[in-house]
Amino acid sequence: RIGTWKTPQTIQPFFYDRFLPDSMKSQILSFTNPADQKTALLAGSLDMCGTTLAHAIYSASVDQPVVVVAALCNKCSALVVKKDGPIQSEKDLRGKTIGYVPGTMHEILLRETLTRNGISPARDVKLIRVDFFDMGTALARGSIDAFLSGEPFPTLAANRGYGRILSHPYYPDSISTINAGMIVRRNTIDKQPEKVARMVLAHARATRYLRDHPDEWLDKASGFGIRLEVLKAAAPNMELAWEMDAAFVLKAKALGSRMQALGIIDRQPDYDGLFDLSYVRQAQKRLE
Amino acid sequence: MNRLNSTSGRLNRLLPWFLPVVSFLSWFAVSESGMVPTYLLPHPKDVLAAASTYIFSEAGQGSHAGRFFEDLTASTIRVMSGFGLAVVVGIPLGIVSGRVALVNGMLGMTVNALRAVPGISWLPLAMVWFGIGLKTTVFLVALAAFFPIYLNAEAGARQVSPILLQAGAMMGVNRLRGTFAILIPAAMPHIITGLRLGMGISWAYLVLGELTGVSNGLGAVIMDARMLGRIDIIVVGIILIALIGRLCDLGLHQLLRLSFKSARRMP
Amino acid sequence: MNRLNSTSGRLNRLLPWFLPVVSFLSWFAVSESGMVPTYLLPHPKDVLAAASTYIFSEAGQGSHAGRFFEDLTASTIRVMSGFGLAVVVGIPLGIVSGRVALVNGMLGMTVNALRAVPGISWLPLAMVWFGIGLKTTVFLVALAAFFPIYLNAEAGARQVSPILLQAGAMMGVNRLRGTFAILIPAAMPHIITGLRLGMGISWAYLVLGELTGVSNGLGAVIMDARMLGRIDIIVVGIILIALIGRLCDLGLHQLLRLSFKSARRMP
Amino acid sequence: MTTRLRIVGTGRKPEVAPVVLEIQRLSKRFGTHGSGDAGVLKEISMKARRGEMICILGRSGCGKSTLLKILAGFMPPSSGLVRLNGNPVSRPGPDRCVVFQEDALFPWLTVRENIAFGLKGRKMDRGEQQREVDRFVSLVGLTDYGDYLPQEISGGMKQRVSLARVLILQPEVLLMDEPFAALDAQTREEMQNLLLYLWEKLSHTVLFVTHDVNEAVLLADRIILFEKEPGRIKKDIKISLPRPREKSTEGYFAHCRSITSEIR
Amino acid sequence: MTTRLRIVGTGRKPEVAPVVLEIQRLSKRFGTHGSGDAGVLKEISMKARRGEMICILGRSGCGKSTLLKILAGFMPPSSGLVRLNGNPVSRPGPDRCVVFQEDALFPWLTVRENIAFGLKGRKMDRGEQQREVDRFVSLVGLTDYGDYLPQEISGGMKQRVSLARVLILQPEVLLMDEPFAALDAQTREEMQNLLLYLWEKLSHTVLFVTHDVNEAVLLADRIILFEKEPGRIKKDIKISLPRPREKSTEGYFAHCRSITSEIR
Ligand SMILES: Nc1ncnc2c1ncn2[C@@H]1O[C@H](COP(=O)(O)OP(=O)(O)OP(=O)(O)O)[C@@H](O)[C@H]1O
Ligand SMILES: Nc1ncnc2c1ncn2[C@@H]1O[C@H](COP(=O)(O)OP(=O)(O)OP(=O)(O)O)[C@@H](O)[C@H]1O
Ligand SMILES: [Mg+2]
Ligand SMILES: [Mg+2]
Repeated sequence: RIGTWKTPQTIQPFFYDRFLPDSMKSQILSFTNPADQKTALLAGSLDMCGTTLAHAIYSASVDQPVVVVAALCNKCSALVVKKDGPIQSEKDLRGKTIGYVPGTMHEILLRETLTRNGISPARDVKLIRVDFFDMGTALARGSIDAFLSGEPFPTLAANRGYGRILSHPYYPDSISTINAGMIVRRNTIDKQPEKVARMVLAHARATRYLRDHPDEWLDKASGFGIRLEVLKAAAPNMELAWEMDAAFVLKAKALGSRMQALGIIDRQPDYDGLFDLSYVRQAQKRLE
Repeated sequence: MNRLNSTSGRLNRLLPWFLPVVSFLSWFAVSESGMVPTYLLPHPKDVLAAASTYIFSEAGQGSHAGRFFEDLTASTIRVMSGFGLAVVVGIPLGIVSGRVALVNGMLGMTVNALRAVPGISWLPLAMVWFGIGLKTTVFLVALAAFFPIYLNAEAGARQVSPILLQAGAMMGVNRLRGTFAILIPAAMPHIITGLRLGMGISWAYLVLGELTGVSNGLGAVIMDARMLGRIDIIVVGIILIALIGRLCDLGLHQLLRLSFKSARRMP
Repeated sequence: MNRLNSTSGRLNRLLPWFLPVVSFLSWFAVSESGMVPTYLLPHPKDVLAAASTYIFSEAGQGSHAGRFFEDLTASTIRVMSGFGLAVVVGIPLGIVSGRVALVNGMLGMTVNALRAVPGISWLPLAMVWFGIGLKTTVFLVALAAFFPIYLNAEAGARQVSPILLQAGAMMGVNRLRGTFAILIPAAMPHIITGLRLGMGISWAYLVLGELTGVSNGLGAVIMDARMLGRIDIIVVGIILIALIGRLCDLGLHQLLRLSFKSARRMP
Repeated sequence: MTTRLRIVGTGRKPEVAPVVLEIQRLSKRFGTHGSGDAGVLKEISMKARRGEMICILGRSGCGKSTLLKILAGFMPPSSGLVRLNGNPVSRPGPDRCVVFQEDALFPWLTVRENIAFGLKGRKMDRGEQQREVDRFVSLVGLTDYGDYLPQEISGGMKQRVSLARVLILQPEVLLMDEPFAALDAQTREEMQNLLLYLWEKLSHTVLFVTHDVNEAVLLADRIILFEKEPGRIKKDIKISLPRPREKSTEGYFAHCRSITSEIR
Repeated sequence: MTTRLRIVGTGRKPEVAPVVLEIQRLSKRFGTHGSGDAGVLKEISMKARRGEMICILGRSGCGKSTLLKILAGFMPPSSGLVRLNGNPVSRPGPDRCVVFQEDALFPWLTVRENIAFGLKGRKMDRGEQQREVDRFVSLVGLTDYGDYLPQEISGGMKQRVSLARVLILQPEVLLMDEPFAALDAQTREEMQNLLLYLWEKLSHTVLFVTHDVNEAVLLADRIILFEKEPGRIKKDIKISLPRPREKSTEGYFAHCRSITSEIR
């Protein structure tokens, strides 16, 4: 039993069945929120699920026994402004009203962007909390001037004609493009390491397959209800992933330190415990 | 101050459609005028198209195509289970609370406090208690429906004229029969109100129950549509759930009128 | 079948605390026993710590520190506005519907259909109509509270014994006074139930109202905590809203008893 | 608490007083339960002159209460017309007050508040209202019970409250449906005296339903006997005994006997 | 629909019948409204023997209904004790049935269903129940009204339904609170005869509250006069007229007159 979002960038679990040994069958459950998935995972209702790295770091910082065993996707964030609005660069955000969802990757990226452009998130802009799903409406109606959120909302806003993607807030020297990963319970690793290995392997294979067959990927994703043209436009900003390496962990550490600075976490988690790269390495060997 | 006679049955038959038709026409007019862009308020014909795809198309032809009947079945089962649970627990507890000060003293404060707690707060706890899936969904739906059913049953039982209970007691009616033959019929107007409110809120809370861990159902469709910003599907959902809700309301009312003389014979 | 006499006032005072205390103790016991890991069900002392941080710490010392009173004020204003709006619209409409078949014919079907529509479906439309901010919040809260208030007022007005209205009419009471001096007092038990349900659901829907466009408030805190999976904060939210809900319920009841003889003098 | 009123025999009103209430070929049929074509009331016609006291006698279920309700304007007749001072009656009004057979007190108001209810809308200062209420509370012998709620007083007391809250309004037409049925002999006599006293003073028109022939003969200018199935007027008997009437006179007994034999 | 029953004068029950109902120093005070130390009932003591018919007369508000409610077990006395066949009474039961002064019919049941209500729990096959109900519906003269709801029948009819639903249960003790107050003379006489007929047959003990002295003298073995404030027994009068009683005999008149003067 695997949990994930019904979004194009987190689609791999829907293909696991093709890549799992016959003895295993996957059942995919969809969620809208990483916390729900993690709770279900910890409560034993799921064997593996997706999560944002921010949420994984938060969970680990409060000693919850989750382990990231693979990456899920990278990139996927975008800063969107009103199409015909005056904002031409990040610097123009000063004094504007920006929508965000507290406690998410996107909040951290937004703050990073603002700070790098010399805008104080606390004083120079007005941040208001808007649910992901309401950002488009709020922007279209003029309630906010900009928002930073995940695909497909930015592309959707652009496609519908009221929004314009201003930039992608990736900074290679810090958080960069990391976004989400797959987690399992620690005791699953302890008790059923082969099962985890097989799931990671299936994940890796599914990811590779979808990378090689973007049409099939987007086709399946459009089955979630997003029009294909939007997906095609968004595809360059969505990177399916499975590999993790030391650089990945470093970026995660950068993310963790930003989170601590914001007061989202009180202390740094044990990154070595949180990220278990061994399954990715095993899978890499198998796939060569 | 008397209810008007239904002399003009024709008018009475049309009257209920007045508001829906007016709203639809103004919606249509606004959409046609182009005052509001369609991504904010979809055009009726788009909504109709989305609805017909959702309901009538072959499954698999698009995101939501043809899923309606499957969703409807799944959701109906969940709502009915939750509502049924709420009825089975809420009515007896409410009636006992209304008549026995001891029980009311014990339950009253707690129930009236929990009423105010947002349904969504229970979700993480429900997932821990029940896992994901049907049980959590049913729990959330039942919890929401419980409060109006309980509170109305309690108020109804409390209002019952003591002389009716006395009349029953002197005719040798025992507690059990007294409850079914006197207390419940006499509290029926309140109980009906509670059940109708509970039924409505069961459907309304379905979204919450299908937020997590289930892949079909009308609530899940609405949440998917919300996630994807498909306002047209959301409007389809509003209209469908309103229709279904109204049908359930009518059905419930008819069922009660069939089953209870007191529901039939009291205003 | 009679209500028990409150001979032992002491017992009656303690009774309401029985369930909360038992739940707390079993929660404590379960947590202490370590049967359920704290990340699924936080330990009472962690929740207490989170609560005290949220309520008493200096603002700015942590994500939620010291925000309570500001949140409480903001949320209370929103809930009261929404609830007030629902009362102002729901009670007159309900009473008129209960007495005038024409109005009931016109409103009944629509209202009873819309009751079933999930609150969250209105969010996109409300944002279009009202923008984000106070107005949308108040609209969602009012919408949720409207249904129980309306439906109970309607049922109450419908049940009023015609002989009381006739007695009023023959004493030369005009419609306006008849409404206030007879109809409302006679429908009071139903109206009170509706108001109490409405008040509870106003708080419960606050979460929805504060999902988007406002940055403070108890509902916002709960949604933040949910986003982060901070179950301890969610439990704090549950307990705080339960307490506040209970206080509002008591306050409402007292206010009604102070303002209406019929609320004071009928069971 | 006893209230004894002496009835001062004022001169009788002239026979030619104008017609106040006119009932023209009034019939009433209820929709439910095919009670046959007969209906409940059939072609009732009668007139009541200003200041007349009319008693209605008839068997249980013959439609007396129904007639009073139609006169009061609570329900429309199936056919026929009711005129008050020449104008058709369609709605209830304070010119025609009813003492109901059922309990129709407001359960959330005390005895005093129930009695004061109808005065509230009138132009009358508070002090005067209070005095008026006090007077009627004491006239019906409930001074000690002013603050009781209806559910805390006895059946007879309730009927006295119903009476007081209507008498205080001094309506032009009084419609009374067995108002004294639940009273003991002594209280009943006091209430009869109270009614007669106020009637002499205010000379309103009274339609009084009763089952007690003695009471009818004591009170009435005319006694109307109702027949059952369908309800209609069987006999209209003039009682021309002088007032104040004594229960021990031969004329009184003669009337009682003849009417009793009439309704057998 | 008229029901005329001939009363067959069976031999009178012996005076030494066992005591069924015993009231010992019973007092009742209501908490609310400091009605003084007097209370509503004060130190009532009396006995009723098996098959006795006792009428209670007393002024409005003297506590007659309150006494009946305590006997029925609807409310506890403030002090004192009620014994039925030697056992203290604390709860209502079908051995003591009440005909209420107020309307206490179930509004959601038809006349027939109301009358059948008490039989439902009994071991009796459906056909027999139906026949029993039919019999009592016709005894109270409501054959044509079996399917009416309480709000569709007249006040007098309601009281007859109340009577029938209790008589059908043939209780050991019958507590009747002004059961015939809303009936016309003829129906009232029929009901009195019905009551006497069933009483002769079943010889239950009857406590009968009435305001009508004639009725009391016609029915009672003993008449108990109540005093007011506080409610207590003023006089206990034995009526030893032979049965069946005729209203025209001298003995009957003498009793009526003496009691009437007693309660003045
Ligand atoms: N709402 C109703 N529906 C059907 N029938 C009704 C309704 N109200 C009254 N009736 C019928 O009308 C008839 C007359 O009733 P009404 O109350 O006028 O009698 P009444 O003369 O006042 O009798 P009583 O002396 O017993 O009070 C009865 O047969 C009754 O069944
Ligand atoms: N619930 C109550 N609270 C306070 N006082 C009460 C209550 N019930 C009855 N009383 C008082 O008890 C007294 C006796 O009432 P009860 O009904 O027994 O009189 P009654 O003899 O039946 O009179 P009636 O002939 O008018 O029916 C009255 O003064 C009444 O006010
Ligand atoms: Mg009548
Ligand atoms: Mg009484």
